[in-house]
Amino acid sequence: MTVTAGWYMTLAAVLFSIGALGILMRRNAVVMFMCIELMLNAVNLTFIAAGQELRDLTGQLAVFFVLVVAAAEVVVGLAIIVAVFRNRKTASVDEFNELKG
Amino acid sequence: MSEFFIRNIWLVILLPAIGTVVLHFFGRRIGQPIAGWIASTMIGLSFFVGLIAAVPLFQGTAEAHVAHVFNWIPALGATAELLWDPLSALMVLVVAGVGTLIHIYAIGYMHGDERFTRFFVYMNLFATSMLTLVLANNFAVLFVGWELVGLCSYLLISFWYVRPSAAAAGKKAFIVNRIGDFGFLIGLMIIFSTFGTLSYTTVLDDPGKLLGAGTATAVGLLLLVGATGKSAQLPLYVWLPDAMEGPTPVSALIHAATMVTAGVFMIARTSSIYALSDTASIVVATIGALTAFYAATIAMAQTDIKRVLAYSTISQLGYMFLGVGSAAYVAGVFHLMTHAFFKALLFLGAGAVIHGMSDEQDILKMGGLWSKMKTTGVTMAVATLAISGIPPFAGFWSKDEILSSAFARGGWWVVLWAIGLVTAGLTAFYMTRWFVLTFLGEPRWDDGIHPHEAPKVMTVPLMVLAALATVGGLINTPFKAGLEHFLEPSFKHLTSAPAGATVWLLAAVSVAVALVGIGVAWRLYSRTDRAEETWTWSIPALWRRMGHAYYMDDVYGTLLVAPGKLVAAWSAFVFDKKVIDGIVNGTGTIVRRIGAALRPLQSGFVRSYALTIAAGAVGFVIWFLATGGL
Amino acid sequence: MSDVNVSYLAIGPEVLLTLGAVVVLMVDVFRKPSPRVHAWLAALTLVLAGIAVGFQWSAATTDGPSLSFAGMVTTDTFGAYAGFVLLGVAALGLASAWGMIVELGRRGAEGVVLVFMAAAGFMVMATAVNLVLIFVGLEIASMSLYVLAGITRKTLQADEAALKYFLLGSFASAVFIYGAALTFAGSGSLSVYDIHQFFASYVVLKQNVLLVGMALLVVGVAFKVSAAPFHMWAPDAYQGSPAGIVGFMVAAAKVGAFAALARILVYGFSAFSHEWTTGLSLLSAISIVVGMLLAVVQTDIRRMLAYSSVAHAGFILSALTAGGGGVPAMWFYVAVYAVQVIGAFTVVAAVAGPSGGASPLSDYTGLAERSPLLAGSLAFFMIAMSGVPLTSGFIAKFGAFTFAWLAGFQWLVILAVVASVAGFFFYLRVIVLMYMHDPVPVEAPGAVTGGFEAVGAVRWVLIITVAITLVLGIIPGPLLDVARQAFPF
Amino acid sequence: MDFPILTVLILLPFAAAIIVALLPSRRKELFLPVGIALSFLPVALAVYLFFVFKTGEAGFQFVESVPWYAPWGISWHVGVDGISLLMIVLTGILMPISLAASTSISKRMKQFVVFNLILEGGLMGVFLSLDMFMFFVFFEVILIPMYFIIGVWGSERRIYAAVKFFLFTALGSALMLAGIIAMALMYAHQNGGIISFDYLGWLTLQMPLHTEMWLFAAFAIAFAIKVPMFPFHTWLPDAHVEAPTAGSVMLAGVLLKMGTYGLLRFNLGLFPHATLKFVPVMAVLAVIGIVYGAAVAIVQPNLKKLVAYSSVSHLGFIVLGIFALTSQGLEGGVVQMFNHGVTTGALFLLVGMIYERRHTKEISEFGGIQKVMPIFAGFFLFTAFASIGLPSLSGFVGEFLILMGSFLTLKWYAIIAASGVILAAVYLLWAYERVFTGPITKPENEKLLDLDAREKTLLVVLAALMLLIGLYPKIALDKIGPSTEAVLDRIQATTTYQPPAPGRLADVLGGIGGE
Repeated sequence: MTVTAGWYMTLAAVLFSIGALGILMRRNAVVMFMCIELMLNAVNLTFIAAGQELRDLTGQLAVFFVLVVAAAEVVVGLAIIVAVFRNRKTASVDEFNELKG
Repeated sequence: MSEFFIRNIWLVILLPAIGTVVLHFFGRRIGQPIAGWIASTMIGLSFFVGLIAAVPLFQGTAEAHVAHVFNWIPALGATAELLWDPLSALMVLVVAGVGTLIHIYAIGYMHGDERFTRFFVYMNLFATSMLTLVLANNFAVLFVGWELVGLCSYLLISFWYVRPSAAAAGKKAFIVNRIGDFGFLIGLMIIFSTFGTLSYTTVLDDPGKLLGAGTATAVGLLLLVGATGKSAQLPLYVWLPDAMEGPTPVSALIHAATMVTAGVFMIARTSSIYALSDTASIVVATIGALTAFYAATIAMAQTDIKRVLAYSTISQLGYMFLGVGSAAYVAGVFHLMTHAFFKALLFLGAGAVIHGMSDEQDILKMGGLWSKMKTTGVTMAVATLAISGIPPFAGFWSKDEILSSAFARGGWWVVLWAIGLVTAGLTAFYMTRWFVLTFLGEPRWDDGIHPHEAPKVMTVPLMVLAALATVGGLINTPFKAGLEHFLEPSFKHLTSAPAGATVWLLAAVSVAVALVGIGVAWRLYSRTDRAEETWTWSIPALWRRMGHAYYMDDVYGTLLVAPGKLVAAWSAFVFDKKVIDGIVNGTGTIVRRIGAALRPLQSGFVRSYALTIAAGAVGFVIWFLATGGL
Repeated sequence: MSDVNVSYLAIGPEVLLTLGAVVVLMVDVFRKPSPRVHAWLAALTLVLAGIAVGFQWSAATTDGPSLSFAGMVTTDTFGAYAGFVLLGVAALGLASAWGMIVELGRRGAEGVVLVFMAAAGFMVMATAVNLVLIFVGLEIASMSLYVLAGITRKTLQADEAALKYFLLGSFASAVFIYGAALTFAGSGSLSVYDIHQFFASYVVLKQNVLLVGMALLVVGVAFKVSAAPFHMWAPDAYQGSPAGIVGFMVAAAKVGAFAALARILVYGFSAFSHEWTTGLSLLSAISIVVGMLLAVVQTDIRRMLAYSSVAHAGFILSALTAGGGGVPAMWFYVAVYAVQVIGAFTVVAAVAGPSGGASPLSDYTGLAERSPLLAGSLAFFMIAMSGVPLTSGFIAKFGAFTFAWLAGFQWLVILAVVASVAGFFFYLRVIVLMYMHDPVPVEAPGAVTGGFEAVGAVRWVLIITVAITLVLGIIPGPLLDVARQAFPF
Repeated sequence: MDFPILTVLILLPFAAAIIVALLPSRRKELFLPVGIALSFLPVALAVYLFFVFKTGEAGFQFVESVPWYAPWGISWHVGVDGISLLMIVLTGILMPISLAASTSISKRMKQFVVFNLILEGGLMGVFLSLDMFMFFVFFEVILIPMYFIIGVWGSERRIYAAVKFFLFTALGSALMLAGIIAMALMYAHQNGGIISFDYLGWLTLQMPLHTEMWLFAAFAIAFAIKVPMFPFHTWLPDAHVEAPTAGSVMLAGVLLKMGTYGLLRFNLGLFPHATLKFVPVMAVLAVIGIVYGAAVAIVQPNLKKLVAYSSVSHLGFIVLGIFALTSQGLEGGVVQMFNHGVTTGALFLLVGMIYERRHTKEISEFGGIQKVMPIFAGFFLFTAFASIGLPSLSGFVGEFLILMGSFLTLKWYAIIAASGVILAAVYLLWAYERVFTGPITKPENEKLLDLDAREKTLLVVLAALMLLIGLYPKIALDKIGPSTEAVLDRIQATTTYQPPAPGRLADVLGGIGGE
């Protein structure tokens, strides 16, 4: 049997879901952030797979954008997390629930 | 001359109106007694205007004349129009004439009262309203007068407003009258919806054209409700006795001579409607007879010099209702006139006595005033004889005509005649009792009271009225039915007064009954001063009931007023506050509750937020797939 | 799409803003100037960008919309309108946040820069026709906002706000871009125009993929406009972030996100209009109800305004349920709401202190006595937001409801009008506190007393925002006409 | 078109408000006098309008129409007919009076005057608008100043009252807004997509009965809350009791009339078929209001609440007259709107005056004060009788017309309503008795001062009006009549309804009385 784009897309969907679930489950801000990265990479996989199937470079082109954005997000995100960690000496998001209601 | 006045008959109304306005604004500066004289002059003038204008009618040279003044409420055909016909002429003369005398009398009676001028403002306002009432040629105008006299009676009853009883009495009078007006209004609604106008000219000319018998009955009865209110008939009479709280001239003018007769006048005026419905007429007559008897019994046991007269007024008004109910309109109006004379006289006399006895009103504490107050005594004697129906005094002729025409009507009316006859006896009894206890026998008044005759300004009107009460009846006798002939044009459907022999028979009977009444009272009261007790001991229960007017006020209080207040209070403090406002405020609370219930969802935990977002996203995806694809 | 026709006009405003940001940074690094200089530089940048947008507008109106950069960016009235509003929002936002920027001292310049970058990002969202580019703009803007949220680094609340905003924001962005990917997979293209063409010219094979993609795109944007149930970050972020800048955060996000939403759905997915109009009507209804109900019970005015912004997102969405016809109403609403919300938060900032944290409603007791200008303008904004006539708020609501009704969503309109009555309840409560209660005596613990003198910038912001809100309430014509032109597709 | 008198009439008060707002804040003594002086301009204009108004013409006069925002079919469209004319005059007259009665306002006088003037402008707008959008705008705008007047200058529970007033009425108008939008789109649907809010244009709309009934309900609820009719009335007592005198006067005097005016102008005008269907409902509510309001008024311990509930009763009469659908009823309804404004306005003034002296409205706090305040007592009694409906005073003309008119079509309702005439006498005279007559019970009442010149002048004006309308109502009726007739004619033209012509009915009571 041949591995069609459909398989890749399914895999990507699975990865995306895993990332999403990770966000819902993990307590540590950094890990949650990694899950987001995972989701973004799932998106990349989708792009590539779709591009491959459509014989269209746009998909792979899009990946570059996403990667860049992801990189930028790392910068900002880690900065914020570090700043917060400095103030609170913890990265567990469950500690952050002053604002509610 | 009289032509001019007939055409501008509104002058009759205008003159006292001017008096009202002038005194209202400048009364304080004018001061007493001038203010009183101005008021008297004004109404006096309108009396003369009326007199002059009436001359052609007396001569029979003039037809009834309608004067349009201005268009008031076009949509209702409510024009300010006045009717000058024998009936209104007679009423004007009675009202303005007696009114003038009482005004003059009041100058003396109200002397020294701090609100002297205010009193005359009200008196003139009353004259204005009453004259409007009688001159109206339009139900709307009639209603204006009708309500305004009610207003004046309210103002004058509670004239001494510092006395809570006076204030309460005034309010009671107005409200009870309003209850009557409720019926009156509905009557007017039917009339309007039937005729499309309220003008007599259309409505009363030949109501049969549009008015079915059933409706005629309804109208008749509804107007009667109004009349019972204004003329203090059963069951709405309760306000009149309390109305005695007012100054005596008021009692004389408003609550004896004029205003209370408005009901009678109105029924007489609308005779053509009652002619369409025997039912209505019978009810009128019956109510009249019953009221006459009922009030007479109460009058027998009263000890307040004015209350006796008040109940006697109710009783006499009952006679008038019996008269107009028997379609003996002339008789009714005739009695209205004579009653105006002698009842006004009685009240003024009572006023003079109260005045002389320094505000003592209990007849048990009087007696022996004859020597002290000659003029008053004599005039009162005349009045007593007149009301008791002793010929040749005025009361005899009118009352007798009523009774005889009731008898002549036959059937049920005979019963009413019988009641009327008995009442005549009672009348004679309680009036004699009143007279004897007041003027004859040993003095029983408290020490420190020095009875004295009233000043001329008060006694002169007494004498004039006494004269009228003596000869006033002669204008309409079986020998020469002058009034009958005079009023002929105003009434279409009259019962023919009974013929020769019967008249005399009936007359003899009623005189006899009256004499019996006088005799009994005389025997009881002229002997001993302790007669009251001895007499009451014999049948105390009944006597007490009569003394308290059969506790009618309490009955009304418990049956109507108390429950009414209860309902009002419930709807105000339970239904309005709890139920309606409860719902209103409830919704607000509910909204806040839901909001508060939703708050915990916003828990502050990032992961729960993420969960919501994820769930929302999934839900959204499913929704789209459900609506669009698959 | 083979040729890359470069058009500097198309990206002019964004470029200018970025340049402005760079210049400000450089000047700050090398000259350590007073805030006044930053102010002048900022003003200059905004003016230049404004002029650029003006050129865009005139170009678009004269010779229609044009594509450039290989069909990734368009120059049309739609984008230009968004540009205008965003620049205005940036200007007002900066002015009202100026107190904060001054307080930041050395790092003040960063505030200016971040505002510019956010504005630029949202402008990209509005002008880009390529889903990936829209995503890029979205991210540029979002990241600037994340940082702005925590810029003061003072209060723990600010940290929390920043972190929450960041985590959830990037989560939503991931969802968005996944939607883009699926759309690409389904339609073979990332350009809104080509997607439109695709529906027009081909048989849709992968309907479900496209539907899912569209759904995820909508979710991603709905998050930015804080429509329920994707709103939960908003109250926390708006409450925790420095008061001075919140107005800008709310307003700018709404403009950019709604621009993207309208462009993607109304044009790109016009073929699915039945699905997404009903979908949006649901979203709108939920947002209105949730926003109103939760706003009623708030005790902190910033949370209250946050929830009210959720409700307003719902109202704006109700305009979009009418599809393309509703876009002018949406534009009008977005613009006037942006002005109102900035004005309101300006007052909040003045009361709480520019970089202050919480602002409990109790601080507003008797404000009318202490500072008539602040109380008056806040009261006016409350009235405007609650949609009373003779304010722009009423015209906006009226337009939105009219189009929703026209689109056959009567139930939504009735729900909305009833809900806006519930809205009166909490908007009026602020007025009650400010006008109908007497001021709290000074010695009362924790009570904010002492008169606030609205300092220069703040006063001007208030005067301008109030003026705009009032004038547009009486003479809505001009802006409505512009908004109608700003709908080229 | 020459001088745009109506537009000026609407804008004058707003201009006046701006002028007052621009007065220097430290010149506190200026605000009220200037405000009063400026508020005389609208009166003058309104009275002038009253006399130049062409009597006997049914249609709208002095019509001006300027597009406001054409694409949405909104326009500034104003006009006056016999129905709105009196409301304009009433608004104009009451404003300076209620301002002049507010000398005792202590705090924030400037805002107070400004809000009052805005209120006046809004009211003028409501009564003169012929464009439904414009109408709604003013209808809604009025809430704001009134909300502030009650909430800021009211007494103890003012906030509760103000919010209640606002939310209650806002809820009503929210539904009406939906209705208006629906109508406008319906118009567009029937007229080639051209949307329009023009009232006259809407008169041409054709719609299925059920739609018409829904829209009728949407409008009717809004107006019924304003009136207020029976189940929706509870905001009124609270608002009145808490509001300052000026607020109460304007509220009872004019704001309530927005409800009855709306019912007459829009419900009857736009939804004739639905009107016929709804007559029983409205009549029942009206009659309940009459009796219930009066009954509740009887037992009120608070003078202001008493007058407030009396308004519920009186407005019940007006609604009954309107939905009787007879020329007399409509005419009476309109003239009664004016009368009620005058009499109730006067009553609230009087209550305010005594409140300023004793700082209580509790009836039990008084007693026998006629002794010390005879003039005050005189005015109170006069006004009371005008409100009771004593012939020759204004109240009677309206009630009489209404009763006579409604009897033609709503026999039994009219009969029940007539009982309100009794109850009115009960509550007012009983209150008078308890407050004014008898000996003075409370020492603090012994040295009450009687009315001063200012207060007398205010009351004299109103009393004169009561007497004028009472004695010569034609001056108003002639102007009202044609317009109300037109409303009736339209219903007759569009439906099968035949207004009854009194006089041609052979036997209205049918079976009653037995034949």
